[in-house]
Amino acid sequence: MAGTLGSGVLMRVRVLVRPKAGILDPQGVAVEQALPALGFSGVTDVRIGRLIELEVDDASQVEEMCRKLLANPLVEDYEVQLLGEASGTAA
Amino acid sequence: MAGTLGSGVLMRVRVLVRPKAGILDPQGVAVEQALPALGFSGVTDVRIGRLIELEVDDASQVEEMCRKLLANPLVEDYEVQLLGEASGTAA
Amino acid sequence: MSDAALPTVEEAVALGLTRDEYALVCTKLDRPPNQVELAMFSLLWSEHCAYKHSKKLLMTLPTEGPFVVMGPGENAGAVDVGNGLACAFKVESHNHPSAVEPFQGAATGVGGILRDIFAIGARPIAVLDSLRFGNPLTSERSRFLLDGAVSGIGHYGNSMGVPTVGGEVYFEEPYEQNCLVNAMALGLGETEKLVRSAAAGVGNVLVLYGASTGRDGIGGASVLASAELGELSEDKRPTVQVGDPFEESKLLECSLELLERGLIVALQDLGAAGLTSSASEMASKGEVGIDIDVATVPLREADMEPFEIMVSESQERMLCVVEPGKLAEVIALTDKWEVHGTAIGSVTDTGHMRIFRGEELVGDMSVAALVDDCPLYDLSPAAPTQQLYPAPAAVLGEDADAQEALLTLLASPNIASRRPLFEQYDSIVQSRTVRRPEEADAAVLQLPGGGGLGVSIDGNGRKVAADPYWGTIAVVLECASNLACVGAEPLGTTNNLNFGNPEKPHIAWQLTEAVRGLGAACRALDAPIVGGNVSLYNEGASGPIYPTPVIGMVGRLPDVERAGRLGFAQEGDAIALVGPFRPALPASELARLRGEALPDGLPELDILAVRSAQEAVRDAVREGLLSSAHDIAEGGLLVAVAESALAGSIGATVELGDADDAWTALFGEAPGGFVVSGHPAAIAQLAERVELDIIGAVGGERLHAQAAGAAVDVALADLREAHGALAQLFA
Amino acid sequence: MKFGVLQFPGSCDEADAQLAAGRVGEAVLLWHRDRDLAGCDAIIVPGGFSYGDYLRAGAIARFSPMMEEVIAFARDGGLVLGICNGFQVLCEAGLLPGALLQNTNRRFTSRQVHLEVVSPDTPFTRACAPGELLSVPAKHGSGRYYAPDDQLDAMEAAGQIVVRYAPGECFNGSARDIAGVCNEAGNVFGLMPHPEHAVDALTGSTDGLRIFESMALAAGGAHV
Ligand SMILES: Nc1ncnc2c1ncn2[C@@H]1O[C@H](COP(=O)(O)OP(=O)(O)O)[C@@H](O)[C@H]1O
Ligand SMILES: [Mg+2]
Repeated sequence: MAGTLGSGVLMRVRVLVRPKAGILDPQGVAVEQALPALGFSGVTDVRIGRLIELEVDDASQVEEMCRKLLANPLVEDYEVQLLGEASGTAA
Repeated sequence: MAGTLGSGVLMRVRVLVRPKAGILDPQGVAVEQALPALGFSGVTDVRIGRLIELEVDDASQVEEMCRKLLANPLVEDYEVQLLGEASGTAA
Repeated sequence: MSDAALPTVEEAVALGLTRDEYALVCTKLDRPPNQVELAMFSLLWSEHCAYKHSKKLLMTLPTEGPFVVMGPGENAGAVDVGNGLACAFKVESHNHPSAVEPFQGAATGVGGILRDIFAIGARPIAVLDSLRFGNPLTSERSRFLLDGAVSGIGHYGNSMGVPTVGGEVYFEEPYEQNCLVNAMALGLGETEKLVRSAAAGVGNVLVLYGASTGRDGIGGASVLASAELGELSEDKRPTVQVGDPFEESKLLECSLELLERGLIVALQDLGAAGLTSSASEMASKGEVGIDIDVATVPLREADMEPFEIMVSESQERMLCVVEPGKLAEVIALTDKWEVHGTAIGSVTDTGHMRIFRGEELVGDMSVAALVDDCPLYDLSPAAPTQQLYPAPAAVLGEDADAQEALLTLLASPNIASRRPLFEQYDSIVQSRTVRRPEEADAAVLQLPGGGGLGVSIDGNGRKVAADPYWGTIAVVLECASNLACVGAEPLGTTNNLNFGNPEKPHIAWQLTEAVRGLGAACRALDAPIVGGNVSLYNEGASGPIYPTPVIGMVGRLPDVERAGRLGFAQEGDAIALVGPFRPALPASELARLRGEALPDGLPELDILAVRSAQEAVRDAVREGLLSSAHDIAEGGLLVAVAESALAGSIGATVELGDADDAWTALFGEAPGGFVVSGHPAAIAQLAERVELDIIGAVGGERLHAQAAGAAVDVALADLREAHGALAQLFA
Repeated sequence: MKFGVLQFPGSCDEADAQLAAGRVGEAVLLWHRDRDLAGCDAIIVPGGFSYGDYLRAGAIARFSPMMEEVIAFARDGGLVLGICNGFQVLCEAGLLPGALLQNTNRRFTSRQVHLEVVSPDTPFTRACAPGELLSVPAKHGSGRYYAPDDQLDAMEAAGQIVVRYAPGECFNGSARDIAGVCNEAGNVFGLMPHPEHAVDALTGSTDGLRIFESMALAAGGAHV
């Protein structure tokens, strides 16, 4: 369990959630097919996922958060990026 | 119009789209509220947006694509990240 | 053909064939199958495609009647609804995919049943859903599955512009590990123009259109639906299929326009077992051969093997047969709808399915062997010697009084208002919906040219578990009673048989008895079976699900202006209990709340007496005699009265005289009972035709009830609060 | 009076809009890839899920060739009504101020609501009395109307808030309970609820007809 106490320093974290390779991405397909009509050519391989940004006092929890809540491991992959200390500090 | 011909080299591009500050993000709120019950504490300021990744033969088009299509400037901010050359090349 | 090493018998077993079946495949081919052939045989000979364990039973069902336009065997059944129109309808399950990923599983379930409807040339006009989960109050997983399945159904149906007009949901422990997600769809088409799926015309071209083909669901639906969930190791679980309702809505419009313009000879959707089953079945029905070149199939992932292309279950694809002279026009139309068609093969006179990769022949099998020669098995039914299902946990104390029982029943997840679910569904798009959810016992849709359809979907696993024969009859009767309450007369029936592993004798017994009951009830009601689906192997580690035949029925009513409502409407109306209603508490919702074990058997009943009560109610509704009509189902008479009061926002007083057992009278359940209200003179008129007791009057803002000492007196507002209990699950 | 109802891939309620408008005039479907407004006196951008609502509701449809014609038509003062997804398309196209965000309840919600007519003077509401309540269904997942506060103030002052949800009935979290707005010139109107699904007592109510009757009055060709 993610029970460790925070360090008192808030970290800014970004999670990128993408449809897994091989899983259909209807949104990506629709956007890719729409682009030429808008005058944008030469765009391929459009994939649309979710961007999650948050502040956390214990960044070691984030992996588990992704597995349990932020991403659906059956259809999505995720990537965690630590963006450094947030401007504020934890209470 | 984005009519310039591509360089023949495909660039991998990532676009991050976020709800603007001050605009309610119900998904972010829901995630933030769900976390404590799952045993995660000390998480604040959760914001959920869209992640768009694509390959393009002319990366100078991407800003315009964002303004016109990928983000709605009234309610969303966007950020473009050039990730370097894609593995394949354009036809 | 390639001389790559042939698969072994072990590989065949891993794909789900028995050793004997593998040997039979070798005999049919006169040689061992290669990888492509084995993949195709293993799918077409799976339980899901071949109905190995159920076909013999299904053949006993009544399938003919004056209204039947298309019976079982096509993508959907259809009945004549007058004015040259037919209503196509069918129910299907997506249980196992939904247990893995509820949102996508349920969404693609709706997508699949909609394709079955437009595959015969009917425009989908409505969806209904039938759901079963474990106890949502104690199981977080059940809440997760419920939430995902409901949003998935809404996502797909809403995006397609097909209204979800009805459904049912129940929560019982035996579904904890194996939820049920069944979806039913209805469509409307000109009777003369409905198409069949038989490929015809040697030299004609096979065109595949819609989504590109990926690795999703390889071995999916058929593997999933042919084994118990617990048996599947992680790596055997196929890739989750993601539904794309946008693609499907283009597919729908394109398919209907292709048919409207007379451009195609045959049409078939791609469902379980993908190209393999759709092409083989088209060939089988047309008694022709088919050649397919997998190199022409548009792929989502490069480097797919021929066998993967043949068995992929990528959603939102259709296959049609086109005369060569019309090919260009067909391709142009698929381009208009952005569902890009590709010629992938042709109809031949070989009687064989031949699979090519470019010039190379990679599979060659007789169509008859693939489609017709799978062995059918006899079941070995044996009634269980002891109760299969543990008693539920008690939530209502022994000392509870009638009022507490009523409020607990109304708040029970099995009875509480389904509003938090159906508010996630668009129930009105297409401008046909005359009765929305909670307005009447059946949904009512108006038809062009007058008249309308009533439609209902029902199941009651607990009753079927108590008595598979009489329990199934009760479900069919409930469906027909629902139709009667809106004034509709049954035209035809569809069904989905959700059961455990039929290779186990007690499950075989449940299945056999249930099908016997289904046949008996449909015969007695003249509501023939026009289609359906079978979902077996629904078991979790702690045992089988309740045996759950889900019944969908479509009926016709002459005048939608007079479609019945369930809510009390008029202060001073008399309330009557109508029909040969012999309530009993065993297996009731009250018994469940009290933690009672299932009984061994249900009382027998007179199906024809119930039928004539239904006819009397139906005729009274059609004549406009009644202000409200509601059949008595879960929770018994008093719950039915409370529901009518809530639906009409008006109170009632009922007095049950000196009933022998007040609790049985108030809360007992049985088929054949109705609570109706109307002007006292109208009720008197109805009494000349059917067994009827006047039990009270409509009025006020409270519900008063009295029966042999038990008394209830509660404000509508308190009833409403109890009835709103499901909202907390969707907070 | 001739109405043109746009049809995009993924539109759902175009047939309903055509039926509804057909009760007060002639109504034809206009295919998104064409550019011919077919001599229509008013345009309806219907509900549904154009392009699957993928990316953002209305974001892709707004670029179709027919929408370019509609934008020009609107700039010339032509009457344009956007319903639900059509409202989203009109906002994305810049014909109406603001944006529609995900409902605060995060769910697609389908419910009969009462709309209060705030501005009875527009070409879309002139058949209504001030403050009149219309019973109309709403059904959407992204119907939370948003515009910056100062803009909302200006819109209120200019009478651009055309309909609001009746007190307590706004389930989507819209700013100031706004259900529908018009542009400054008053010839473009978008709303989330569905007047085209309230034109027949048999299937609900007839209150939505007022919107179509108003348009017919405004166009001067009422056949009512
Ligand atoms: N329980 C049942 N009762 C009657 N007909 C059934 C039943 N189960 C399946 N069928 C019929 O068997 C045929 C094959 O069903 P299915 O494999 O589900 O078709 P599809 O692949 O088109 O979904 C259909 O015509 C269906 O109506
Ligand atoms: Mg089919």
